[in-house]
Amino acid sequence: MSASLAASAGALRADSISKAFGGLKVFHDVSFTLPPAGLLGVIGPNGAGKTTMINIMSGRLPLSSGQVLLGDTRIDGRPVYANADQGLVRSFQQTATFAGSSVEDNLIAALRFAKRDRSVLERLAPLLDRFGLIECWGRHAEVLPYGLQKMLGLTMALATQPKMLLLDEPAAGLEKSERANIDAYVGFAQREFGCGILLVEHDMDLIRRLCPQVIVLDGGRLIAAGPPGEVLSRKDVIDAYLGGADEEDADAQHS
Amino acid sequence: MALRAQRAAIGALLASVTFCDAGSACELKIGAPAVLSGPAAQWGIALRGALEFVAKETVQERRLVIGGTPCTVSVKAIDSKYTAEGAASAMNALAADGITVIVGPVGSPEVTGMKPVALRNRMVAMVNSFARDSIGPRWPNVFHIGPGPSGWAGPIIDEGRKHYDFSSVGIVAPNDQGGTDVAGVNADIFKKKGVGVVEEYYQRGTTNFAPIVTRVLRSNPGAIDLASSPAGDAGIIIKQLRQAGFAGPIFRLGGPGFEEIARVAGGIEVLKDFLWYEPVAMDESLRALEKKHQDLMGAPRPENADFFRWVFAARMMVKAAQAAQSIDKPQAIADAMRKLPVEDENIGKGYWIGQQFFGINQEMSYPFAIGQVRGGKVQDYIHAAAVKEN
Amino acid sequence: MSNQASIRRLPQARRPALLGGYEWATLGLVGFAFAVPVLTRNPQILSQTNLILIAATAALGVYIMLRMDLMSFAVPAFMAIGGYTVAVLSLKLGVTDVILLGVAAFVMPALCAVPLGWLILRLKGVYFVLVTFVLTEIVQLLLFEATPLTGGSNGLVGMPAVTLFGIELMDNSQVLLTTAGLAFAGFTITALFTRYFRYEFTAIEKNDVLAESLGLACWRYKALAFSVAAGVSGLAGFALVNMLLTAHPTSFAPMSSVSYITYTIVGGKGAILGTLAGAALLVTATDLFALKGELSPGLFGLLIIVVTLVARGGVIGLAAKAAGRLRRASPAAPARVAPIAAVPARGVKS
Amino acid sequence: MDNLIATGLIGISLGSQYALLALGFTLIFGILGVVNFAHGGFYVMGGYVAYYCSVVLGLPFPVAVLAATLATAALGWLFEMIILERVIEDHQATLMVTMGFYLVMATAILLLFGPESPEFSFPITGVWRAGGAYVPYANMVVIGVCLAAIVFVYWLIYRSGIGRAMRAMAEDRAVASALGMRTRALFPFAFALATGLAGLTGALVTPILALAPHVGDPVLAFSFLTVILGGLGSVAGATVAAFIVGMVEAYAAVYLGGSKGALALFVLVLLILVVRPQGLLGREVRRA
Repeated sequence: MSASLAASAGALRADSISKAFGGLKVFHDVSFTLPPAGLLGVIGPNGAGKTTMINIMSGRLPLSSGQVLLGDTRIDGRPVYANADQGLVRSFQQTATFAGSSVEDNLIAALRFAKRDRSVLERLAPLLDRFGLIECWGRHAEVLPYGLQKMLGLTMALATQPKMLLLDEPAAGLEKSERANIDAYVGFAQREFGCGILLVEHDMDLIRRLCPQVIVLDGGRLIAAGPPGEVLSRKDVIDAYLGGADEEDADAQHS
Repeated sequence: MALRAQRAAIGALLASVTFCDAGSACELKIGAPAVLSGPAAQWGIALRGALEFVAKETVQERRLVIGGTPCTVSVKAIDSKYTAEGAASAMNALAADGITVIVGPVGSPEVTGMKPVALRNRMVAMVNSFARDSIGPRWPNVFHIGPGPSGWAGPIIDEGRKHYDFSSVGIVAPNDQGGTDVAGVNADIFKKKGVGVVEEYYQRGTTNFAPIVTRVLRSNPGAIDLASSPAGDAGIIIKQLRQAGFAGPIFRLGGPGFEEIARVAGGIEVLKDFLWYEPVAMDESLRALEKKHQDLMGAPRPENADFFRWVFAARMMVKAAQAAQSIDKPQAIADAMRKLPVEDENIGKGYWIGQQFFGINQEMSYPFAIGQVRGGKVQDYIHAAAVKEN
Repeated sequence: MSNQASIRRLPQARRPALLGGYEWATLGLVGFAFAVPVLTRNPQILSQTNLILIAATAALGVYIMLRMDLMSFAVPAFMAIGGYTVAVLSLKLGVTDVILLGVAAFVMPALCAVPLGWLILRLKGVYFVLVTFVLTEIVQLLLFEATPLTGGSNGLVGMPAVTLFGIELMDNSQVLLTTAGLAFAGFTITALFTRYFRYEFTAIEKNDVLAESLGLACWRYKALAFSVAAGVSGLAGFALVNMLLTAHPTSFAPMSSVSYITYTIVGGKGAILGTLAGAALLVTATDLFALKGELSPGLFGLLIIVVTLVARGGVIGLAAKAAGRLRRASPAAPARVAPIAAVPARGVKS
Repeated sequence: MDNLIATGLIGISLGSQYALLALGFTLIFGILGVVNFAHGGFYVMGGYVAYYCSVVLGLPFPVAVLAATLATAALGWLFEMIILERVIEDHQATLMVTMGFYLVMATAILLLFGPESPEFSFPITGVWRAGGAYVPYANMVVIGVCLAAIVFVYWLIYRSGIGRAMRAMAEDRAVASALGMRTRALFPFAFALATGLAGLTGALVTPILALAPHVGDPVLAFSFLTVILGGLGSVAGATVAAFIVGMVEAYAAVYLGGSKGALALFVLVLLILVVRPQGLLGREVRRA
């Protein structure tokens, strides 16, 4: 099963990336590395530029300066679908499914677009079973409960068998009781598929539970990096959170 | 859905078959693909008005008697929308009603669309349009209501040269078939008479002609010809020509519509020096026809002066049916038509022409008139004799 | 959790059907047109069927692009390319074989659409709409300007009748057979194409951002669809030119694109049957209204407004809803499981 | 040289008319998200109402123009409230009903007033000349009123409370809704404003050109062009683009000819769109 892991092309690397919209710097000189099959948490107050970072890494937004590398290939500014072909796939903060299509068709679409065959579904079966998606197999995605829609979107991302998963606040909007699903998902993705995961998250408990390493963004800058226990007790990080702007992350998802 | 439509259509077919049987009580059914909507609607309305008038006249005056039985005439006008498909579809609907005698349509695209249908259904038709291919040997039973500019542009230009001195003319017309065909013929005739020609075509649908006017005046033409520009367009062009300071004579070697042109241009004084082709000369005889329409139909005739020509055409069709002693054999009616003299009680005598221009001698030529405004005053019509070939 | 147990719980894969019910029904109806000349020789029925088929085939160009929620005004442009290709081939090169001409009428517009699609498919939503509108205007003006090839404002007149295996197809019923053949080809291509790529098209329509993130190169499918839509429109152009024996610029007037869009939407854009239903309804209505002379555009307008207000989802949508209600009302029908109430998406993070 | 100036003056005159039409068109698109296919219908209706008031009823021309503006605005308001409102969420349905409404309007006008142009001339005649350049006085009045109307619309949009709300809607509907604006209440107002502008243009322009039931047809195409060029929903863009379209139309028609001039205009618009898909002044939408 982990044979695919061996072929992994290498690390995902951000090399002093910056992004400005007009004169507004959203993102300034940030560097970090996510090793193959690694797991890196990204935290920061609202408006810190976390979603923008995922948009840049996935290719949706062009960079202002710096570069993003997957292995030896420079990937920033390339079309999103080309990066997905290379195994770099992202999830969305809000629900992202194809409305009007059944759960099954949503999953089949993901398989088709990533040029995978149906056997991947069998590998995903335990996850589908656990989330309760199998019970809803023929139901349209948009009528599912919010949490289930979210898990469907995450499962679709995994169904493409990515090498690197960029997860944009997977737990956002989930009930406390549903959050264990995220643990299961992340664990499953790493164990079964050997995915490297960049986990952007607000839920500190989740970050502490899952991530061996985190980086902290504030006002578009990287202010801290290290194991969560250590980083989260730093004074500047706590200040950033307490003083963090309460505004909505401007680069909202579409659902 | 479509299935139901089919079934309904088959029902309609059965109904129409029985209708044909009942129709043997001598009724000449004239069909008219006529544009009844959109910018050209007034032309189709004139056509329909003329047909309805002739129908009533024929019945009232017992003009059509077959085998001793006086026949009635019915008219079915269907909107042909000034498009080829519209005309084709209208013609097919007429064919389905068993109608094989057609008067109309009025415009080039419509004539283009209706001729194949007329041919396939072996209909006899009298059409209008200034297109170079309105009639021809390919369509043996299609007749043409009256000559195009090849017939009458020459005499009008000569009349203009009597009063005005010009050595060049700018021709302005829309860039579609209705415009280019007429403008091209006019240009040839001007050139033959030694007048230099600049042709200028505008996009159909243009509303402000100031740029076109500026362009055509750059070559300092001594005269302007508006060819077959629609009346509304011609009115604006004249208004804007005069605003731009153009003082020479203006021709409209196209079709009728003088009243509308004068209204849009802002009055006779704006026209100043203006000559136009009037298909029929408004005289006592035509005023009598106007009055007859008022008496018979209880309403004034349609404003568009094409009405008179369509009356001519419809009467010819009735006469041909009378001569052929048939209301439903289009071939016989067409054959009879070819032998009839071109003559109308109100419009006058003429000839069959067309061999030279179209290759088929099926165009009616009859007296026409030259309209003139000189120095801002409307002049009496100048009667011009019917054009003859050779 | 046990892997094997989970896999066993996974529902079996359904065999994907080649075509759905609507597609089969539509193809059946279009195919039925072949039988019309046998059933009747009434020229109006033949002509109506002919016009409906041409309108419906043209509307397929709109239908295909609407799969991705793109509204195309470009149908008359590609109809013109198809129609003029046929006219030029038959008049200048003497090609009359209907199959050869049909292939040319499909391929030529489809090829022209490739570079155009590359240019304009980067535009989203309403910009795409507007650019296709401009494109149609440009093609119309080019028809006038390229006189040596297109005959300018006179069009190309006097085409010989098309032939099938050397037999001339000339009279009313044979013209209908030609149209029916072209329409059947157009509908078959469209049905197969939209079914085969239904996942891609649905994904692009509903959420193109998500589709791209999963690896779908959306523009490629848009360009492909644009090209196929152009080809199908070209078939309609061929049928129209063949009916009129003339390729004339007025047959491809830019505003006629509005009619084709109307057929598609009034009929119901959700299913291919909608284009046929819309074309049948509105072409028939146009014909009836034409008897009313000056009133006809107003009646047509009123019909469009009423159908739009009353029948959301078009005629087909209305019919499906009515059928559904009927089934529910009938006591014999098994009680349906109460549908799960839609849970509103909570778009705010915790 | 004279020709150059004369053509420029024509371009300005065309541009000011297009600007009034395009402002309304772009407001409707920006605020309601509707492409108003009936825009030309309101232009024609404005012309006929002004004609009826001034020629048939004998009212002074300015009163007739005002009446035309108010009547078209009122009909626009009613149309939005009664018909458009029901389908406002579905952009294809809005296209269908505005188009249907245009057909109904055109037919009603044809039935009421007949197919031919009535005599309807601007009360001021005469032409101002300087060398080869000239401007009819009537056109000066029209340009003047158009510019005044544009200034008024700008004042309304940029200086008044309702304008701020409309602008917010036009620029970003989602954000405006999120900010709690009663967006729906603005719809009939914006629609009436736009149709009133079209009616005003018709009342002013048809007497210097021609009045007939079909003269609204080209209005749609030019509003389309202008708004595409300027950037959808952009008020300033529509104004600038209107003058560009007017100038290009004038110069292309004079120096290339009518048919080629139109082709040049369309190709120019296509090229601009390919280079700048958002239009000249449309802002690049931050893709979300």
